Amino acid sequence: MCLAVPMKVKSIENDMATVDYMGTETKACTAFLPEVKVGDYVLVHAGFAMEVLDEESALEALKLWKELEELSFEKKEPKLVEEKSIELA
Amino acid sequence: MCLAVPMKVKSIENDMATVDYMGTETKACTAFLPEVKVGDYVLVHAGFAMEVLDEESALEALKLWKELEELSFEKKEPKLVEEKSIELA
Amino acid sequence: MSDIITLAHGAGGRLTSELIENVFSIYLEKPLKFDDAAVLDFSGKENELTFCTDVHLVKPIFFPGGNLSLLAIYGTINDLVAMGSKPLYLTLGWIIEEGVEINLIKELANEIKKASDECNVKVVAGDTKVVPKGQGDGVYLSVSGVGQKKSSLSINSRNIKEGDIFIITGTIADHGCAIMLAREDFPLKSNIESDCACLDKLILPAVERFQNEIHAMRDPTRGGLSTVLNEFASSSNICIEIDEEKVPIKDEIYGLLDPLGLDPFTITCEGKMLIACSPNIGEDLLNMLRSHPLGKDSNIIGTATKQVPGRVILNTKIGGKRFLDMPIGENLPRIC
Amino acid sequence: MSDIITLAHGAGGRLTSELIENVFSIYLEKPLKFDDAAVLDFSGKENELTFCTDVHLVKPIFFPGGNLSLLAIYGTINDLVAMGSKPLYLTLGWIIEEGVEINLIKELANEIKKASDECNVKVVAGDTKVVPKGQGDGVYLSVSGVGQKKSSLSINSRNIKEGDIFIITGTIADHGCAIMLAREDFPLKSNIESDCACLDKLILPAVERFQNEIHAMRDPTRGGLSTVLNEFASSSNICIEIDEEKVPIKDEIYGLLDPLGLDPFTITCEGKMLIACSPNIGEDLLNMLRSHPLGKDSNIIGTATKQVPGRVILNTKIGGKRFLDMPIGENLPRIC
Amino acid sequence: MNWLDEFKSPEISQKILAQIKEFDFPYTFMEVCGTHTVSILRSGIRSLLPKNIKHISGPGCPVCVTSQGDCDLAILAASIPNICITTFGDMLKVPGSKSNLAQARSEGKHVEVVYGPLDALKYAADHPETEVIFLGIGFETTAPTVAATIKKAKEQNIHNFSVLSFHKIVPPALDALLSTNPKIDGFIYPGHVSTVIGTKPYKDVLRKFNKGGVIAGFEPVDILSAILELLKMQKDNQPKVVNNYHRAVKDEGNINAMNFINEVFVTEDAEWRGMGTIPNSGLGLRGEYKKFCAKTKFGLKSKKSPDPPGCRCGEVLQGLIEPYECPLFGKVCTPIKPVGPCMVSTEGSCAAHYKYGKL
Amino acid sequence: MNWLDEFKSPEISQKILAQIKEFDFPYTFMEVCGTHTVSILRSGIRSLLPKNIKHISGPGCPVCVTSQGDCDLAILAASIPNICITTFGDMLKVPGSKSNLAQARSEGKHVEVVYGPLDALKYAADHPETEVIFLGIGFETTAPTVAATIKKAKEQNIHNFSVLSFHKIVPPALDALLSTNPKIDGFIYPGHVSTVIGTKPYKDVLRKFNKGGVIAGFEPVDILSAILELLKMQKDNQPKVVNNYHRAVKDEGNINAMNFINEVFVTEDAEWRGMGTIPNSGLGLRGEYKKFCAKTKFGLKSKKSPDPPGCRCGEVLQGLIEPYECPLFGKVCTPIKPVGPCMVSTEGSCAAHYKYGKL
Ligand code: SF4
Ligand code: SF4
Ligand SMILES: [Mg+2]
Ligand SMILES: [Mg+2]
Ligand SMILES: [Mg+2]
Ligand SMILES: [Mg+2]
Ligand SMILES: [Mg+2]
Ligand SMILES: [Mg+2]
Ligand SMILES: [Mg+2]
Ligand SMILES: [Mg+2]
Ligand SMILES: [Mg+2]
Ligand SMILES: [Mg+2]
Repeated sequence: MCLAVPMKVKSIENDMATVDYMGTETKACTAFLPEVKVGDYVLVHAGFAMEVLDEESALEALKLWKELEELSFEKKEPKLVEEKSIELA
Repeated sequence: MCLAVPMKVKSIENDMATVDYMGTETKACTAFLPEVKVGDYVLVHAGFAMEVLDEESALEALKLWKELEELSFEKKEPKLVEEKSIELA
Repeated sequence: MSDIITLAHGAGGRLTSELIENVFSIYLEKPLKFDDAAVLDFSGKENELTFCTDVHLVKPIFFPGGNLSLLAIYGTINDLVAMGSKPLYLTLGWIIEEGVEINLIKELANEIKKASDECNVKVVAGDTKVVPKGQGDGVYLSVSGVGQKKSSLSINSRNIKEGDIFIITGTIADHGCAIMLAREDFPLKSNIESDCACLDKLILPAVERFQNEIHAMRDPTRGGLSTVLNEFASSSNICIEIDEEKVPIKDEIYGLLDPLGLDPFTITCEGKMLIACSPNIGEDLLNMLRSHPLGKDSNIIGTATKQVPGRVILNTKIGGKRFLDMPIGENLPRIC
Repeated sequence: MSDIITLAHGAGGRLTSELIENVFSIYLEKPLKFDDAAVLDFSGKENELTFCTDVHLVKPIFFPGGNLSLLAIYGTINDLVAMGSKPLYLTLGWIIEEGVEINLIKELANEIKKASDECNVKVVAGDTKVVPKGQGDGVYLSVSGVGQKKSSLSINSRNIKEGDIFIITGTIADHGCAIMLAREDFPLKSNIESDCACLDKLILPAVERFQNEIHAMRDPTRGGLSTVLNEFASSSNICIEIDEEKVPIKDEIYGLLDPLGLDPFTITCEGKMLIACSPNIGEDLLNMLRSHPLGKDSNIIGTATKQVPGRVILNTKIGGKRFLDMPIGENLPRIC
Repeated sequence: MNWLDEFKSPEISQKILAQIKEFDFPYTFMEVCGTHTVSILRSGIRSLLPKNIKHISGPGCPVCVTSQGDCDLAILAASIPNICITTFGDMLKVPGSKSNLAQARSEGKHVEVVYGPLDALKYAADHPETEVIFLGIGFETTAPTVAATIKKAKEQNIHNFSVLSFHKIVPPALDALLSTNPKIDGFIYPGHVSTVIGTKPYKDVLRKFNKGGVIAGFEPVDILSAILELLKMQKDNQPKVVNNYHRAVKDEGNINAMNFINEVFVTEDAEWRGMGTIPNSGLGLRGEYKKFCAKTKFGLKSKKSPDPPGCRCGEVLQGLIEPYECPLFGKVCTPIKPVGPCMVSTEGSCAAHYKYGKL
Repeated sequence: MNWLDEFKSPEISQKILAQIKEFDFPYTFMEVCGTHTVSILRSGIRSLLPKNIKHISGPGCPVCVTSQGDCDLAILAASIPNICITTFGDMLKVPGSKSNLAQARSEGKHVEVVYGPLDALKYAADHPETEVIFLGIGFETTAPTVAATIKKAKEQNIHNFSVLSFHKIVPPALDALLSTNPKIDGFIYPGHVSTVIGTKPYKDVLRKFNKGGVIAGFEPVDILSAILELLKMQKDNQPKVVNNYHRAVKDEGNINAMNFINEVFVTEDAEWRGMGTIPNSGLGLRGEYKKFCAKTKFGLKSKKSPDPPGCRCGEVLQGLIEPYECPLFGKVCTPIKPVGPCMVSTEGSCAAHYKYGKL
């Protein structure tokens, strides 16, 4: 619905932050995040920082999934389902 | 100084004449020649008819030149003058 | 005046030559600028290849006597034919302005088909680019051609000898006049049609028959007959003397050009060939050319002399002489 | 929606293919649309000729990693190389907008000289047209090329067999990203440079060594790797299965494309070759390619199978599968 | 590996997938958000799900649900002399009743692609002689960015800037969708809309319709774990609202962003492509900001322009039919000439079926 | 053969030429008119004249004598927003101090070539949103056509049309030329200017300077017979004014055309390229027609811009030096980058020497 990527805040001047994502730098307006600070990861959408990403809760979630019952996991080769690409007019 | 060709008047509507010169047709304004009539040859310059050409005086002049002393006429081959095209920087 | 490209640089006359000489010569293999197609070296063969390219733009795209597709295909065919080679393969590059109707492209494709069938050439590859609205003008068409010629033939602009005669295969200036007339806002009217035609069937049999008695050929296009004559004079370092009254020019052409102050020698043709050949084949070649509909107005118009090497002299109708020079830029209508 | 040309028709994807199929096929000799150059029949010879054309436009004309001249010359070289042929001769067609500085043309001519020297090709003919201000965009360059190949070689897009493997000679999407970044008003910044390069020295020794074990080659340009893969799948009527994680893509490329919602498989490359070859030479060919600086990131990225003939399947990084389709038109940044 | 990258991890994805495969009951979920749709298709998740799990792509993105009438209005606006339409790139191909913005541009209209509303405002400031209209497309994620831009225009006295607001909001659409009793067991809720609106609207849905859902991020691990959560709540027969995107979504959302929306916009009825008029689902400009309303400024009025007869998007969206059951599918309606939002969106249900078959 | 064509006749031309060759004294004539210059060169008359007859090309055409300052003014006008400059084609290449109109057009200025002033007026009527300026270039032949056009603009209430008048008149220029005592024995007078002004001005010249001349048409027979007349009057030591173009020139000229000039224009000082300021040799707009004056309308003022140092056009025009004696000739001054009017005119003395040598 709304494309947004997590970008790292490099600097802030007034309500504009310079942000970086894997070597791509751009500006993002911080009007919605008065508390944002350099070093934060922010979700950037349409030139605005929408939210500061919370590392702690991310790590917690990751930990949960990584600890998922190993036993039930058996790598199945993904298979193509039978149907061919449907016929087009 | 002022390119003009003799064109034949084909028709006139208000102050605009349709004129012809060897298959080329165009419009010429007759504001300067209220007396012009279809069939006249007019000198056309910049979209205006400048003067009606006088056939009688033309024929007269031509007659004069055609009758120029034949005796003194001897066709000489035109010669290139000696100078080459001048050197250019 | 700062050095920028103006329309004059594209008008085929003096400034175009200067651009080639001063700028493009850096990467051009040989001084090929005065030939219509390059002859490619594939050593040890009885046949050589010829290779040429032209970019075509014309407004309007359809005009009395032709259209962009015919112009483009015929133009490339003629350039190959001018080297004495048989046209075989073409490639096309389209530059289309956003917003052009696909039906127009279809019509143009049909005309390409017609023209390539007529000339027995195969269109073997192509490319299409679309440019944003306002960065093109309808359709531009770039056409490259490959042909085949006998290695033994040596028809090129450096090959003209003193005493050679010059034949033009028909009336000059028709195409340029037709295009002027076809422009929407042009205030003069006349029935002149473009002479746009492909010359393979007219020229190649003559090449076959007269072989190396034909020394050079060129189809006068942009810059008109005067440009080609000057290129020939310069490449072969001979003087070319042309008899004005022998050059076929239709009355209607004067009818259009006189009021504009333009010189028919500088106006574009699109279906004529200028041929330089030995004087001894002159009459036979002339008769052969005249027997073909596209060559019926062929005439011997001049001779290669030593008078002023590198220049073209026009013997005027009243018996005077003047240099016939390349046009300098665009042909603009004159008031004076 | 009326049928007019839009930028999408020039974007190299689905609509470009349709234009060729529905409109241009009328005059095209064979269904050559999926090959980069035509192979010309000069019967009875050990060598065949290849012939191709491309029209080049790029804005800005000079960009990080290259410029219009390099793009144009290398592009044509690569198309000839893709057929397994040695590039020999080029012709150039310039379309210059009135008002361009002649110094720019000089710089471009110098770059052409550099590129043609580097690639050992000769520029043998050309043409120059100037279009009025507002009917062009700086400079467009049309380049045609002629090359020579052994008649015994049969490298073409219809020649791919089940079991063949696919090698890409380096990272994808660099050029398209560099061009986006170089646009004046583009709000994102990154150091990505174009991969613009000529591939003769990388590819021709491999062709020499592996001969007909190489089945098809193509340099992915407009429309990106996905377009070439789809063209291959369609021409050879095979299924191509690609492993996403094996396709070399730089992190910076994701860095730029993710925020724009664009897919690297659809983005232009300019110095990469996709090679389809017998599986038995895969490792040797890969090692040979990797030993050349232009091929150091080469990788085997997929296999020809029978799964869904005519389609390309991507095995995603997480082990899923999806079809990899041609892009439909222009790549436009997404909000969603 | 950065902690953010771990959400792309194939290993973790496979672990979650193995868990998903433990559930054998039939289950149909819909992701509301087009960006989720793209993610599910591009990453191949769709092909990895067991056959008992059916996936329906939701109404897609705000771009794709923009009605024909609104597209026509944008094209009409583009033909006002001296106007420049600034827009997100993906709006260019969305079809009106006869044309789209890409075609309008082909015909010489001035249409500029921008990367965000602030770029459009900058364009206006740099071209004071041109009237710049920004197409306000987007849900609650985008609406505050446009609101903030309009406030800046006001502060900076930029008078040649206005917005053609086609903004829509999500909760009324969920309400409308669920009111028709669709064959959907649960939702993946839009992560970035939720960043702004928080979790409350989904709790309202739960209360009213007894349907649960999971707020999810956009990486494979995010999506697969969300599906796992959905399956668990189904098994427990306990519909819930789960915030699985905790790193970006607070329960209360982003209050600042909501304040921007509420200051500048007011809700109004809106027309959704394929779904008809949904009451109070659109955002128009409020009070003192009306002077930045392009409709007011240029006297533009949306004409209702019904979807073409035959389009069965509504049913596709409700999971009632498969795309290829629509009579228009692949014939009148293709990705090159799309009709409904499911085809307009390059990754909508119909477009996906057209392009990818049932791989 | 039409009677008009007979004036092109090679036979008659040769007959006259034979007569010309009967005269063996040195004689220098100048044709005042650029169109005569073109005719003399194109037809090869120059090469046919015996060596004792020296030919000097006059100030050329009204286009070529337009001063650098006036060209600069036209280019300045072209850069006013929303302006379209309409002009005869041959003005495009005439150089100002830094540029010319062709280059201005290359740089994106709106310059349209028209075939006459009425076309310019029509362009204005068809493009009411554009301010159309017509460059009023020309001598007494052209000035009435522009005057008539301005009157039509007034009648038809076309307010977006104006004229940048650089018109010049011939008699003051003859006066200025003869005042410096040039090495010229007689003139070929401009046929088409004379069509309007008649023969009186040349009779004034005869009285004041005792120099004769022949009014001539533009075909070979016209020009050769004019030269013959000049030689005859020199032999008789009897300078006269001969009207050799009787078919087109009445003694009184065209009174109607003169009335148009006098109604719309008033004489003023004018700057001639290569000749400096000549009093009362230009035409400005008069009284009620001032609203069609582009200078008034747009507040444009001609700046004096002297010819580049070194240009010796004045002396070339007076027959005092040959073109190649000018230090700029062929180096700084070429047909591609012309300096003085003798090079600006494609058939001016310097251009002709450059292109045709002394053939
Ligand atoms: S195929 Fe097209 S018309 Fe039919 S439901 Fe899908 S989007 Fe709507
Ligand atoms: S060469 Fe040029 S500068 Fe010298 S007199 Fe002639 S026109 Fe003037
Ligand atoms: Mg050529
Ligand atoms: Mg040609
Ligand atoms: Mg191509
Ligand atoms: Mg255009
Ligand atoms: Mg040619
Ligand atoms: Mg190509
Ligand atoms: Mg290519
Ligand atoms: Mg050419
Ligand atoms: Mg442009
Ligand atoms: Mg290629």
